[in-house]
Amino acid sequence: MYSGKNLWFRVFVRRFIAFLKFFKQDKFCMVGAIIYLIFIILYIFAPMIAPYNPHEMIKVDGKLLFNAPPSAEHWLGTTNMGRDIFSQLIYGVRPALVVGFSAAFFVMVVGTLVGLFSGYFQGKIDNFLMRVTDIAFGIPFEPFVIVLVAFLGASIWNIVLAMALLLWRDTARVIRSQVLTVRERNFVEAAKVSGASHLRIIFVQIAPNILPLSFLYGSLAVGWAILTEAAVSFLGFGDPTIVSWGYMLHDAYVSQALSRGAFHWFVPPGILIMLAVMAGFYIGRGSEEILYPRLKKH
Amino acid sequence: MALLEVKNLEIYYQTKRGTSKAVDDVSFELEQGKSIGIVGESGCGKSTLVKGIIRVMAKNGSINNGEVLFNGKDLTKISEQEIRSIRWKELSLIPQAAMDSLNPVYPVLDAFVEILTLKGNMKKKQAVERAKELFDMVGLDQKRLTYYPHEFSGGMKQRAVIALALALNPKLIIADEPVTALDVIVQDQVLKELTRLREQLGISLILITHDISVVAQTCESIAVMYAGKIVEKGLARNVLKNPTHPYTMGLANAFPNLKEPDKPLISIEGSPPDLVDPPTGCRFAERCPFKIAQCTQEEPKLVEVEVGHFSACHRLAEIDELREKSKEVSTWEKVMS
Amino acid sequence: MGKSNVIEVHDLKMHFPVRQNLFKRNSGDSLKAVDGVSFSIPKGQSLGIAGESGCGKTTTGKMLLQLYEPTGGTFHFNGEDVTHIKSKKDIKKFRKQAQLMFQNPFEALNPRFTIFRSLLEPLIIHGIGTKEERVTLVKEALERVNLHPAETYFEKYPHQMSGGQLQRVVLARALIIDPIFIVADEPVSMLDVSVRAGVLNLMKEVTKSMELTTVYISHDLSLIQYMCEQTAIMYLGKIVEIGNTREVLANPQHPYTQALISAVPVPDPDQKSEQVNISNHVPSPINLPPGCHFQNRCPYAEAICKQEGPELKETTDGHKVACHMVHDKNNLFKEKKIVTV
Amino acid sequence: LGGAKQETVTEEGEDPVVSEIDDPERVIRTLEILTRPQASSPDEFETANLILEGMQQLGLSAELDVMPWEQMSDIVWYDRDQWDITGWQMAARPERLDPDEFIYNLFHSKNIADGYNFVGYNNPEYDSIAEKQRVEIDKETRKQLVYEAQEIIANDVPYFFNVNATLNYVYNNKVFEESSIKEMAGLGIKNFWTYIHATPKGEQKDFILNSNDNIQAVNPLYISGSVDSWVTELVWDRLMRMGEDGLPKPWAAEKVEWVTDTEVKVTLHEGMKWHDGKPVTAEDVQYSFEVPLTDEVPMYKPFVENIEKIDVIDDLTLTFTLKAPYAAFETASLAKINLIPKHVWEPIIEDLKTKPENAESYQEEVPIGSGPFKFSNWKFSEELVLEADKGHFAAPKIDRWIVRIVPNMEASLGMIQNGEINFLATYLGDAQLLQQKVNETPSLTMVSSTDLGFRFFAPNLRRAPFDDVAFRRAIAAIIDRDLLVGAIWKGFAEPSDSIISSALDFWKNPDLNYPSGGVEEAKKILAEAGYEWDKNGKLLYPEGNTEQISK
Amino acid sequence: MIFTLWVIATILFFLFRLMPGNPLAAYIDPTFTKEQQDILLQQFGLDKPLWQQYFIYFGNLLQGQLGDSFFFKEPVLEIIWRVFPNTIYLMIISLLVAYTIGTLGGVLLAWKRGTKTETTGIVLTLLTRSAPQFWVGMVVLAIFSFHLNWFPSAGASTAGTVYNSELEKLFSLDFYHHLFLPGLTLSIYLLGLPLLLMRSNMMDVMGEAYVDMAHMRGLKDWRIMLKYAARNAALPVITAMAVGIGYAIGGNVVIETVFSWPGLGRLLVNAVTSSDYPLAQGAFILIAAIMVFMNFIADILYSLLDPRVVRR
Ligand SMILES: Nc1ncnc2c1ncn2[C@@H]1O[C@H](COP(=O)(O)OP(=O)(O)OP(=O)(O)O)[C@@H](O)[C@H]1O
Ligand SMILES: Nc1ncnc2c1ncn2[C@@H]1O[C@H](COP(=O)(O)OP(=O)(O)OP(=O)(O)O)[C@@H](O)[C@H]1O
Ligand SMILES: NC(=[NH2+])NCCC[C@H](N)C(=O)O
Ligand SMILES: [Mg+2]
Ligand SMILES: [Mg+2]
Repeated sequence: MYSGKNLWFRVFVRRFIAFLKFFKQDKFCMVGAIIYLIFIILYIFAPMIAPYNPHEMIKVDGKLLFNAPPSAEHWLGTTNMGRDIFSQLIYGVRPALVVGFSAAFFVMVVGTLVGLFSGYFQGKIDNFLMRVTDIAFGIPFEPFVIVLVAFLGASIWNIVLAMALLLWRDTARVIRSQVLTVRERNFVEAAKVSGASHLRIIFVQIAPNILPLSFLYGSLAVGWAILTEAAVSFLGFGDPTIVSWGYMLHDAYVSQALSRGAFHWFVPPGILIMLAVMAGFYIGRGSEEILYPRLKKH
Repeated sequence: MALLEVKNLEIYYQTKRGTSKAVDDVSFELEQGKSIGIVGESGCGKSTLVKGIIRVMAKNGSINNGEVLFNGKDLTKISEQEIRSIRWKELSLIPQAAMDSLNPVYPVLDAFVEILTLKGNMKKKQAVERAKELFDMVGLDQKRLTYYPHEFSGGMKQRAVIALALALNPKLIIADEPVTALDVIVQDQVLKELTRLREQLGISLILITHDISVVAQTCESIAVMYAGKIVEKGLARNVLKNPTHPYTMGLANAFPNLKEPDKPLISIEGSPPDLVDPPTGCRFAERCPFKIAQCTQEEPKLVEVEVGHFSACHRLAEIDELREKSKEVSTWEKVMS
Repeated sequence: MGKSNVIEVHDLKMHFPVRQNLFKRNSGDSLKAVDGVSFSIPKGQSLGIAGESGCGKTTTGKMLLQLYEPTGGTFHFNGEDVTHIKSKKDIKKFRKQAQLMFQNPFEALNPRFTIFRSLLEPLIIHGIGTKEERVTLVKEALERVNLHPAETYFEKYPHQMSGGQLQRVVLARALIIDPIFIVADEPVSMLDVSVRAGVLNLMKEVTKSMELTTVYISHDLSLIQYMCEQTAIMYLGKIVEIGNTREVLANPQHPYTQALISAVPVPDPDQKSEQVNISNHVPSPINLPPGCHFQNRCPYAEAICKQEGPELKETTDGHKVACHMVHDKNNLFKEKKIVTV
Repeated sequence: LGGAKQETVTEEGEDPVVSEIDDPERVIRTLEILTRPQASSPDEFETANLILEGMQQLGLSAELDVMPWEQMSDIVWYDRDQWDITGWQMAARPERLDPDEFIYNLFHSKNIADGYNFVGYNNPEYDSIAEKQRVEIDKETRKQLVYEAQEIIANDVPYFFNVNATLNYVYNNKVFEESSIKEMAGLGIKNFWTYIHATPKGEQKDFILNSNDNIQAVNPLYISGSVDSWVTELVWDRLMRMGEDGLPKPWAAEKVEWVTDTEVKVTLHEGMKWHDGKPVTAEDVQYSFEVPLTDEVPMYKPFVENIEKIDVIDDLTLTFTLKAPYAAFETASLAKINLIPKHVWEPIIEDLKTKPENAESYQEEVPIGSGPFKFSNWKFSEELVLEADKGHFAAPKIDRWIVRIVPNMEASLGMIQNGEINFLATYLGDAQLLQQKVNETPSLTMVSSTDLGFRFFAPNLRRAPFDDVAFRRAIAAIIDRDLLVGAIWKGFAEPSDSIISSALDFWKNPDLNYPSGGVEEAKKILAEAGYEWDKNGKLLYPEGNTEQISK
Repeated sequence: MIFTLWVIATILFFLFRLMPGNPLAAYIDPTFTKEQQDILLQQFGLDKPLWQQYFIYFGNLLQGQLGDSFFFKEPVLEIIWRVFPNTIYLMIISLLVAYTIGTLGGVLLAWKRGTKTETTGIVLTLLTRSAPQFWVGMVVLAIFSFHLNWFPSAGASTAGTVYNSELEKLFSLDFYHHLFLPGLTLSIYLLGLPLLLMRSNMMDVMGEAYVDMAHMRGLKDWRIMLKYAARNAALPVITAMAVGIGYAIGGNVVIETVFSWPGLGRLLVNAVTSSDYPLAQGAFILIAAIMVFMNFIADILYSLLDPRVVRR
């Protein structure tokens, strides 16, 4: 009944089912996951869904079709330069997810590693890493992004870079405090007594226990990244060649969509940003209880 | 009339899996100035029972049925306001986690002043005096009143909480595992202190513990709980010397006794049943070496086996015989396989 | 140093540097968690360590498992000096021979691992067996601790099992790599009384059949009495009394041991214990004053107790006590009961 | 990022020219178009997009290089051979009412190395015309020269002209008399004369306008941002001022007489006082014109370099002797130099001589001038307040002149509507929208005037393919200036074909042969000049030419 | 704290000097003449090797010299100082408002746990956390200023107001009239953290033994809520305030631009856009100093309020 191979396979299947259950477990979480899922579908099928190229200035009878109100042809109307807003919105999901997920990935990886190491190795390594974290906490994030983007050029990758350089800090702190409690659990000692090396203990024993937490922080970072991109775009440091939601809002803003009452232009990107960010929060079980679980110092 | 009379009390918790009958048809009574120990395995409903008595269960818990007559008043029926005024004034509780039951950001004195001014109608000055008196009573240094809880050791905190419980001269103190986390020497002292004060002040006591030795040393009566029900109750001496329920017998076997070095320890294999979906019949049947067909079909009622000594077992008729058998290791080994 | 002693420690010490909280500077003070303990355990025998909370039982156990590096003294394991082993190879070799059982079975297993995975870990670490053999080994280990049929437990997670079962799994994990030495730190204190005996009996049986050397840590003297041949009573980092269990418990010499024993409740309403009335003020283990550590609580303390720490000396065969009074006054107070302070 | 990136847009109906040729050597490299981001200059950015589109239709590969203004000007000015095309604009300034500044500075070969001729236009014929018009005192003769210069430019196409925008300003007609708001040709109603004449109708006697830029400095010896110049203009008098008609007229000078071609006699107004109460003297005036010759006032040096000497005749009279005749002397010098009090500045300048800094970095605590407004209060990043000097010979009617710093354009628009400001002096947004809002608000009046400045894209003539007139003409042709006016400027602009704005009808040459005609015409021009297309439709250099610049 | 600042300043030094492009470009305004550039090079020691520059930089920093702004041609510190108070007012007042309301709101949500109110509350709060601030700012501006005309749309005072001192400004109604909208926007943004944190802390604390005990003592519910639960739950919120400062500063950058608030954040953005490196660097250092300082204060505050933290 239990041949070795069979067993390994079953372990894998169980893992996967557990993963799915994690999402089903909570309504908030489900909503978040569904939002992401929709976005991912939009990401993949954007060219098929969007009726126009987001950059195209649409001309009708040789005349630019600018500031068109919503219509059957242009669901959300056109921009002041005759671009199809709905298409921009659909394409905007791409940079959003790219920035969101890549930033989240780095934030998660760096934060988790720092947290794991400083939590596990007390003493010098911990002191050092925590000092580094303190320093990261002393650097104001938005100004840092702005300066970095100003130096390195307006590209979404530089926003990702800035996040990777700084925003691992809360993740690291939280993961560390979690590791501090996990490492006190007896099974860690058991692993040690069994002769497991430090790295094995960290990655095999402890990591699975804090992974949900870093996953959670990752999902929050997705939101931060999208918001940051939007804010940076708004301040005029955005990547002008990429139609992101932030860019759209910025475009709408400088084109005075607000004064013009062009809510079909000004509102949808904002809502999508909110949805994307909320989805992150929702996946984080819709609350910040895990976001800042006791910033208690250890 | 007894000071406290619990009649057919049922307390249910609503959980995701269904209704958990944590306390099911429990009755006992306690005379003024007497003490009763409630013992049982973890999760058998001891804490729920006493929380139910003063109606401070978790939000998902509710009293489903039964009466709690305290001084003739049914605590399950009176208004929230009324019971609030009874709490601590007439009936106080030392909770299971007494260690953590003081607000960590205020000095210990604050808890005394609060309760004494709010419920005892004292002026602040009087309250401080009374607090000092209480500290003396439980053998704590008065100076420590101004310390924060974390500056107390475990035993000291326990004493402080006992002092707090005595603050308004209650008629009844309920102590939920007051000594479990303490070292033996301290445990011994705290228990003796409690007994002394109780006798001195004529207070009744309900003591919850899973250690029958503690009951043996502290209480006159005992009630043995299993899976939400009382399976045996009576005077401690009677019950412990002459257990009439297989579960009580098992417990006695499982306890090491320093005075009997050669006594073998015997465990009761298995674990208590799920309270959401308890088995029909006797709840202990599954783990009982003496079970017969009837046990899994019919629920045994508490029967008085001698004066004031009740037991809920279908085989009470042959109980003496079973008691002898129960002392053998082999008896208990068969059960689970 | 008899060859047959698996454990031999001499004057073993563990001093922790004291941290000050807010500004995290070392003050130079140290916390003497274990301050010179010596004992030896012959192969297949067991030693019980008892004492009140914080007296250094766990710390001692951890040193015996190389989880702490002692700050003083020597530690011989199976005849080899392992006080300060450093090389990875030596440590691994040691780890294969010494194992641990914990107080809290709910924490002793990684909650994210199945039972199978937990038991597999030590095999992977020590590279024991092929994948197929490992399955068999795990199965055998589970059966050895009476978990039948083993397969039903393979894919369970710890939270799906009862404490008693978990503690058996923990034991199985300790045994799976065939150690010769086990430290059991309060292995049953979290378990319900009704199932404690099962675990204890199992341990007793297994250690006997495998000829394991064990250290059993507990503050419950009656359990130590049940489990161990030898008993050591610790107080504030020192062993105050050690010897054959029956002898120590039936005939305690040190005032602290006497107090301890008389405080243990018995499940018999007719045998009420006497009032133990020693002060319950345990001094802080940081910066202990010179002299006997028990001196401030001891009803018999005299001038000498404040100046000089008593040494652990033999009174009767194999029964050692660290008390000036016992030695100097020649059991002067032996018949007296401890009554007042 | 796939589809979200800029993609080549080929319009249906336009067949790309394709041939059999396959000669990678001759393929024109990817041309970079520098432009400011949409945020700071939506029109430039969108125009760049349109040009890009046109170039791509021509078979060129091109891309936008978006960067902030500072970075862009850095490249254009200091790496003069490192760029291909850049968006640019010439702003309206009073002194530009005279054509000299544009004609001479922008294209004279003397300015190629480090002057204003950043495109590198070099034409000896043009140079001589540009020099001649400078010294020609006779207006009609000079006009012909200016016409000729414009013709050359229209043919040689050193700039790709876009539009002369309209300058759109709005004021609150409930606060100010309509007749007191003065419009200047090429500058609109936001001008000195409006500030002087604006007459309050009621209680509100403050003239409150907005600026989106911060005020850098209030310093008569430093040419800084444009908002700053609004302030300096008001605090410091000048001998002459550009009048409402666009011609210089005496101001602090009561009379300006040309004694000879190179000698000018100036008589000051009587009774002028500095804001600290001291009288304004001829010596102060002399000092004001001499100080830029020291190294401490580098920016004003060019405006006085042509002065040989200044003689003080008496307290109110002085004569200027020029090194050579100079047609624009009144505009470029007399109407340019701020009159400063010698007693204030002499010690400061002496002190600065010992320091690395110069007068540009000196900020007076309370700036002292003699102008119609006195400095009152400056809340950094928020507002600057000037107070009318009621004793001035041209005392303003308003009490205070307040400029509010409002970087948020939408907010500026909101503020003029709800009365927080009563003069909208900076509005970078959509003029059509502004018009609409003004129409909805009875209290507002909008005045649009054609800008004397112009918008354009500048090619780098130092680099192939822009060294070729034909290529430049082709690119010029693809820029549909009418589309720009319609789509980007929403009608609030005029197509431009010259450095001289139609706002200056005296100087503007109306008959210029500037290329147009769209992509078709451009293809024709290129084909005629020998350009060809390869099998992929990529534009190739004419036979024998290859791409010299590798990226 | 000093150490952290030192490291941040060092990072900044290298960030501004080792970035791609001409390292000197960061310090020299290209419109200067050659000699002027040389003089400046010397003045900042940019002709010296990097390590010497580093010491000069720190020497200057310690004397409070952050160089002269390219744009304003004035000492950076002097410029920063003019807008610094405005930023602090906006930040502190918004923080106080957000943390007061957030804390109380958190108590309320915890109190209402399991009800619709709670779910709605959480969703609303998350909405405030997810909305881009500038977007919220613009909408708030459009509604309350352009449309309703209740509040002014820009600046920190009515045109032409003269304050003789900061204090006078702080006590003037006009100032708060102007502060209201930016403060509101920033507060909305900051509100989420303390609110949700407080809520979850409350839930934790309400499970603590001492809260149970308080119930057993028959104390009134509100008393238990405030004195037992809230008082303890609020402690981590204090620590979170340090994080809140970080958010606030981020918020300031954007909100000051939207509301034309004369503050440090806007100054920084302007400085960066106009390549005014000394000013950008100065503003950055000051902002970082605020953050580090506030972190420190939060630590101290925490240890003052929590008796369990040992003080010596
Ligand atoms: N709030 C609750 N919701 C649902 N079930 C609960 C709740 N509190 C307790 N229970 C369940 O009710 C049963 C009785 O719990 P209770 O705390 O009364 O046991 P106990 O006898 O006091 O145990 P212990 O000795 O561990 O204190 C247990 O099965 C427990 O899991
Ligand atoms: N890693 C450590 N660093 C500093 N002090 C420690 C450390 N581990 C234990 N101690 C201290 O050493 C002393 C002995 O602790 P130990 O855990 O050995 O006691 P114990 O006898 O096992 O107590 P318990 O019965 O409560 O388990 C205690 O005062 C404890 O606070
Ligand atoms: N204001 C923001 N948008 N901040 C986003 C960053 C959030 C991050 N937790 C921090 O360090 O502050
Ligand atoms: Mg309980
Ligand atoms: Mg221990």
